[in-house]
Amino acid sequence: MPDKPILNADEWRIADPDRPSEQLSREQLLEMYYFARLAREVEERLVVLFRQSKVIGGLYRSLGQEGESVATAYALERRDAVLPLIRNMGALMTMGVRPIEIFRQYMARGTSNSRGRDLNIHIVHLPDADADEPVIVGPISMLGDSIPVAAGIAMGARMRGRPRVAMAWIGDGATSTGAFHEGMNFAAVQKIPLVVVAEDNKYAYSKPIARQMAIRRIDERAASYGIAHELVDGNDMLAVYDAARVMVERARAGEGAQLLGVDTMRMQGHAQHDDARYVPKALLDAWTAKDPLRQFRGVLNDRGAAHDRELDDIDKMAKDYAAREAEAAASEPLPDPASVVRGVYADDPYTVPKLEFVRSPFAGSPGLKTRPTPEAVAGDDT
Amino acid sequence: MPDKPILNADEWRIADPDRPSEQLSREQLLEMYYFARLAREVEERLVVLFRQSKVIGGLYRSLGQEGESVATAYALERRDAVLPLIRNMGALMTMGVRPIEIFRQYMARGTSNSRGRDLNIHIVHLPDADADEPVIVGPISMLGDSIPVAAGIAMGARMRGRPRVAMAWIGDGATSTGAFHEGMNFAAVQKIPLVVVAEDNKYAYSKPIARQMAIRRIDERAASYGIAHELVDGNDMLAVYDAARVMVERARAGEGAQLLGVDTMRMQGHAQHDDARYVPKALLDAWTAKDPLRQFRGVLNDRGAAHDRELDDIDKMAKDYAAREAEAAASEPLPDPASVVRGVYADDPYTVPKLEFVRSPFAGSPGLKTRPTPEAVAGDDT
Amino acid sequence: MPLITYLEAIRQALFEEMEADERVFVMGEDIGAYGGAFKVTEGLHEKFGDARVVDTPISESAIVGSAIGASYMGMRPVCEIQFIDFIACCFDMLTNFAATSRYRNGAGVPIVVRGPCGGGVGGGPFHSLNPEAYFLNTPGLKMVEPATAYDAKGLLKAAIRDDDPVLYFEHKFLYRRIKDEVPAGDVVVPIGKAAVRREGSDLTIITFGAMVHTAFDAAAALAGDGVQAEVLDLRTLAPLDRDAILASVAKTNRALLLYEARRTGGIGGELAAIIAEEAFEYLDAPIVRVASEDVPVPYAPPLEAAFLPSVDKVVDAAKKLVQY
Amino acid sequence: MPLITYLEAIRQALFEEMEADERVFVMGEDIGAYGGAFKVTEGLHEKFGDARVVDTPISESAIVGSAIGASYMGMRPVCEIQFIDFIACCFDMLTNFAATSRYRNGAGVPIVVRGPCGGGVGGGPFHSLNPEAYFLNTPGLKMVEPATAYDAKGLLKAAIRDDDPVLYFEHKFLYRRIKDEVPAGDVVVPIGKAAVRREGSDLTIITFGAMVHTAFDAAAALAGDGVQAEVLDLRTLAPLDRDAILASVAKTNRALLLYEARRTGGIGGELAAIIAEEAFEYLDAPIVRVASEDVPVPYAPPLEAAFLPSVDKVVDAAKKLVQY
Ligand SMILES: Cc1ncc(C[n+]2csc(CCOP(=O)(O)OP(=O)(O)O)c2C)c(N)n1
Ligand SMILES: Cc1ncc(C[n+]2csc(CCOP(=O)(O)OP(=O)(O)O)c2C)c(N)n1
Ligand SMILES: [Mg+2]
Ligand SMILES: [Mg+2]
Repeated sequence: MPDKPILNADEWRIADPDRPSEQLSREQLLEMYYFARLAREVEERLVVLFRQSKVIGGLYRSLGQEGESVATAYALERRDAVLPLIRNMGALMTMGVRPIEIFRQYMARGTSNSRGRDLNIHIVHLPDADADEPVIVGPISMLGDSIPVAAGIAMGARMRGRPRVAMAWIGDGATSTGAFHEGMNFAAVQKIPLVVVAEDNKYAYSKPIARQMAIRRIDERAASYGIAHELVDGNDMLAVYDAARVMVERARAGEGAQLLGVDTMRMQGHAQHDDARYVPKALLDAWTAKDPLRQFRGVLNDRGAAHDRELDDIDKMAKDYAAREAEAAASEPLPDPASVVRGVYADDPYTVPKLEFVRSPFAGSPGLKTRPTPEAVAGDDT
Repeated sequence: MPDKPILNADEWRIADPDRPSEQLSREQLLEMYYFARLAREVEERLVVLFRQSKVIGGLYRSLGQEGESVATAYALERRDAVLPLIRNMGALMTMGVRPIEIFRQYMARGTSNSRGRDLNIHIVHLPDADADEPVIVGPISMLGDSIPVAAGIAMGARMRGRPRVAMAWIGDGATSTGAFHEGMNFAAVQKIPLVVVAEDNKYAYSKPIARQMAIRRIDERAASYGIAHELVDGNDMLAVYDAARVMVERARAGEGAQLLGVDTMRMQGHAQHDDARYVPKALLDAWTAKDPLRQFRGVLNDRGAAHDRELDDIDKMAKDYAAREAEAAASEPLPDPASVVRGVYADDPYTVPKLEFVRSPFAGSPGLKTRPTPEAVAGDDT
Repeated sequence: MPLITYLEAIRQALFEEMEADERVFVMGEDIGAYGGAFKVTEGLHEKFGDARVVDTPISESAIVGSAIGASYMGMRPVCEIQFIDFIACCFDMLTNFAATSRYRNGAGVPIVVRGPCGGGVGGGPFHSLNPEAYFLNTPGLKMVEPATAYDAKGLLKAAIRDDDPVLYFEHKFLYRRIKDEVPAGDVVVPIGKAAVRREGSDLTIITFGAMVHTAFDAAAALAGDGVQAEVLDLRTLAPLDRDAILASVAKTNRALLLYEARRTGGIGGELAAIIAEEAFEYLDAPIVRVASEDVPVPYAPPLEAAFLPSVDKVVDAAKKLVQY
Repeated sequence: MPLITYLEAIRQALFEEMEADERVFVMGEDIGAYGGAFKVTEGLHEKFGDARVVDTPISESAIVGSAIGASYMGMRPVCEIQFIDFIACCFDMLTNFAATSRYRNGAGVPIVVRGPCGGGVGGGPFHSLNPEAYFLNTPGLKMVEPATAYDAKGLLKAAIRDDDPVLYFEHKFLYRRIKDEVPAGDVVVPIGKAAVRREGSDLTIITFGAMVHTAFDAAAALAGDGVQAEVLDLRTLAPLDRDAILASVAKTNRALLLYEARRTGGIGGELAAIIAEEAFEYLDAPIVRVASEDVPVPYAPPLEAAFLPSVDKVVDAAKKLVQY
């Protein structure tokens, strides 16, 4: 939709050596690649499970959006808060959620974070105040509702004296909801450290973005609130990281809420049942050429960070890991029907499995303290 | 709040002879003055009734805002639609609502448009398609809800092949509601001929506008929607008329929704019970000096449209008229308790008194077809 | 007569009403060329175009609010809520604006708000709700929910022609599972009238929507044990058909209230109150409710099965009731 | 013991809880220096400052949504809805987000949402509602409504300390009309416990909020005619105190359900269903509901008086009931 995605030219440019991404170590670059690939492979595995009717209900892919999802989350500190949407598998992988948690959710296992009570990525993690873990609050289906909640999380953390930046993702379509508006305005007035990532992926279900809003750039959705906003090429992972990092730092520094628009493309239908015949083929083709993972491989090659062979190895590692995790989850039990009435109120203490977190095989790098510290390679976790 | 209220400099300036207000006849200028004065006098009379405990519930004044309220409505054609808020007495007078209707409502008379069922200006007028009358849809108390409804009125009228511009007023505070957002965005996407007048009167109840929004100009509330917006000095009636008229014409021409921000001041508390001690005296003093009626008298003098003596006569006429109307309403009965269960569904045909409309004593002027045609001076209507 | 599904019946009603009355138009999310999440509006856009098939932003309050406005101008909007769960997002607009308008100022709001309700398809907490109880305390609204394809068509036609706001709940479990002979053309099922679907003498199962079919199955099982259950399909949930309810209870002297929403605070309460107040003389046993558990709708199939009312639960409750 | 008003009792509870627990904070519209539309929060801002008295934009969904978020971080937000009618504007956030959170992911939402409800003051259709029935079909929420100053304090303290979301309805008619002896300091009225306010043997009036006082007056009038009414004050509307309800009905054998909301679809339905299901054996007469008319709340005093339940209406209904 936009003429040309822009970065905030005032502060830095792609070629600028001050770009935050210039500070990323080789391991970190590889780690970003790994998370994006892992997100894709987890979803590919979900497609297999879906075809086997092991996924209950719908399956929603983030194909083509893994890059922005990872790169935005990669700009956070480990203890920050994330409020992902259904297409932010990349953010969840980046925050260290063990893939098995996703499979458990999609297959409605009793071992899942919601114990089979809620769908897909509707997971919640509220760590102890001292734990070196992120806050994760999955969405409810009512679009937009996450935004006020995200504002409240960042506000509440500040009140508790343990400030966290909250990052919430929102689709182009979801920005049309009243809840989005109220949450954005509230965050702006209260100067809350909230970074909203607004994903222009060209469609909301069947509806092209022009039927959703009469503005040309999604980041202008922030203009009514006095919230700083920028638009970035969502398929250029380093550009996304740069923009997100600057915004996260600004939010952390007390400059208030920020909105980052990402220009990207939903490469499949809304969900698996949707063949998306309403999407012009030319549009898809143009974006296929811009696949974020392929592009990022090019960047890694160019920078001399990794050869294709090494990247192929990472691909394989991610794929195998996803497969093992899926298999492990599939062998876990469905919830016990007798548990259906448990845990509605606090006076019925019904235990919830805590989400498991893992560290990536690249987590040993120094530098930004955004990633989980090293401990084990992924393979050891299954 | 804004540095300096602006007009859209691209199209016209105050001094521009193409200003729409330059087309106004002397009678029209006097009529605008009359409507604003009448609005004030009706409210002054309501204060008397309030003190006599004849007003049920709260009384909300528009003191200081009569100018913008009249001048925006004056930009409409007679058959357009208005969705006023509680402080748009001026708009109601301008659209020709007979003052007695207001008194009936505030005193909960059985003769009122709502038959004592609803408050103050919660009145509705849906004329026959061929009647030369405005659509009037008063608000419900839930702030913001009028905006989607206004969009629907203009959309529905267009669908019926009898297009009308809809004008809806909204307070600074009410722009924070989700309903406002959804309605604005909907109107923008559907290119609906809706003109929203956003009133920055510095406060929403006790809250200064800076606690309501982090933008500096209220008209920027339209920026997220791709809706054309301007800000105007709300106490300069001709400037407001100019800006509103341009927007109304644009909307009518199919250019879609428009938002006019007006920079004004609520000169009393939120309602009569509120002494507004939270308003700095200096602020009030500054705005007292800018009283829209006083300013407009100056304009009329300068233009040679009327001497003070003539204007004093108008003042007296308005005051007497308001008094007579109030008295007439006060003598009307309260609703019959037995009627309480009537008319919830269509199958119980419970008659609703149609709103009465009157023409102003100045309605004989040619020119814009915005006003009711002449028929009688106000005095004859009581 | 053609055999069509519940879903096709809804589509047919929309199509015919739009053809017959140019004031009727549809609005909602993805209802245009795409035909809606469940394809209910498929073909409408092709036939009637953008002007009468308004594909809206994701803004339930704007959908209902603008429908109110359009109805004031003489239009007859039919709003689709993609899943009826999202009606929570326009609760204010419906209960405060639409429902009160006629009473307050005589300004009728002839809109229909329709959408898929109900569980049984693994939809989880936010795609499975039965929201009727949210709106039962709001005079000025009408509510209907068909159990058959015939009623799906006839009630929707009645709703569109009604001069008041009507919430039309269509049970997604029935969309493609239920087929009826439904005549083309005018089929109008009056709002406010329940239907005795099965005669019986031992107890009355008062129900509606998908649960009518559960009641049938339960009645069949009970008949095997010599218990004759009457099945009363409410069809309209507001205003309730008190006469039909009371007449049936007067006949069978036992009432089993079956509904898919959560038990507490559900429509069964209102039904129980009507019966306990006005048919007390006739009651030979407690009024029994069979409904879903008082929890959010769970997602995993074994949980949802445990959550929902079932034939077994109805049979058990009915047996206890007749043995009382 | 100091005699304080219902309103002062609420303020005292807020004050004491904020003093005792730094996690407690208040948010809402005009609740800062201004002290709120009814001055309930007067003095809090002076004492606790901007940090713990958050004056918000006019955004009920943001108020409740951000409270949910803050509660996840360990805070205990108390949200004021300026008039409880506006709770319709955050219906989605409450029923879908707050109410389901613990069940879905074990994430408790210890928030309180409070605001003035009820009629009798000429507030008209949008400033007079009693919204309890809107929320009764939503497991995960709790609801309370005090009838006395003592309970106003004690229930608010309990609500703030509760680990689940609690809707706290305060009846604006009682704000300054009711005074009680209320001790300073810890007064906690447990959630889920009704109170027998007046013992009686001939019928039970089950009620809450402002209607408790109507019930008292009716009971006094009835006593003059030799009818002894028991008055059961529910205090908690969700979850209901079934034991207390059933025990009282078992004793008096007659139930009169008195509530200020509209009759149809109101909480009386749930009460009737519980009684008709579980105390059927004890019932000697129909269950009777006395409630408001099924219309929007009208504004003119004569209409509102006709709309609301009154002592006369209760006395009439009670007499018929005991003569049954
Ligand atoms: C309030 C609400 N209305 C409607 C829906 C149904 N719905 C689910 S996803 C979706 C499209 C979302 O589009 P967008 O926000 O652009 O996100 P994307 O799917 O493109 O990532 C819709 C309409 C919903 N979940 N919530
Ligand atoms: C949804 C909603 N929340 C709260 C209120 C209570 N309320 C009534 S008027 C008002 C202030 C409105 O301020 P603004 O919109 O600026 O209009 P003004 O009074 O300044 O004209 C508030 C908070 C309401 N009417 N509706
Ligand atoms: Mg999208
Ligand atoms: Mg204001």
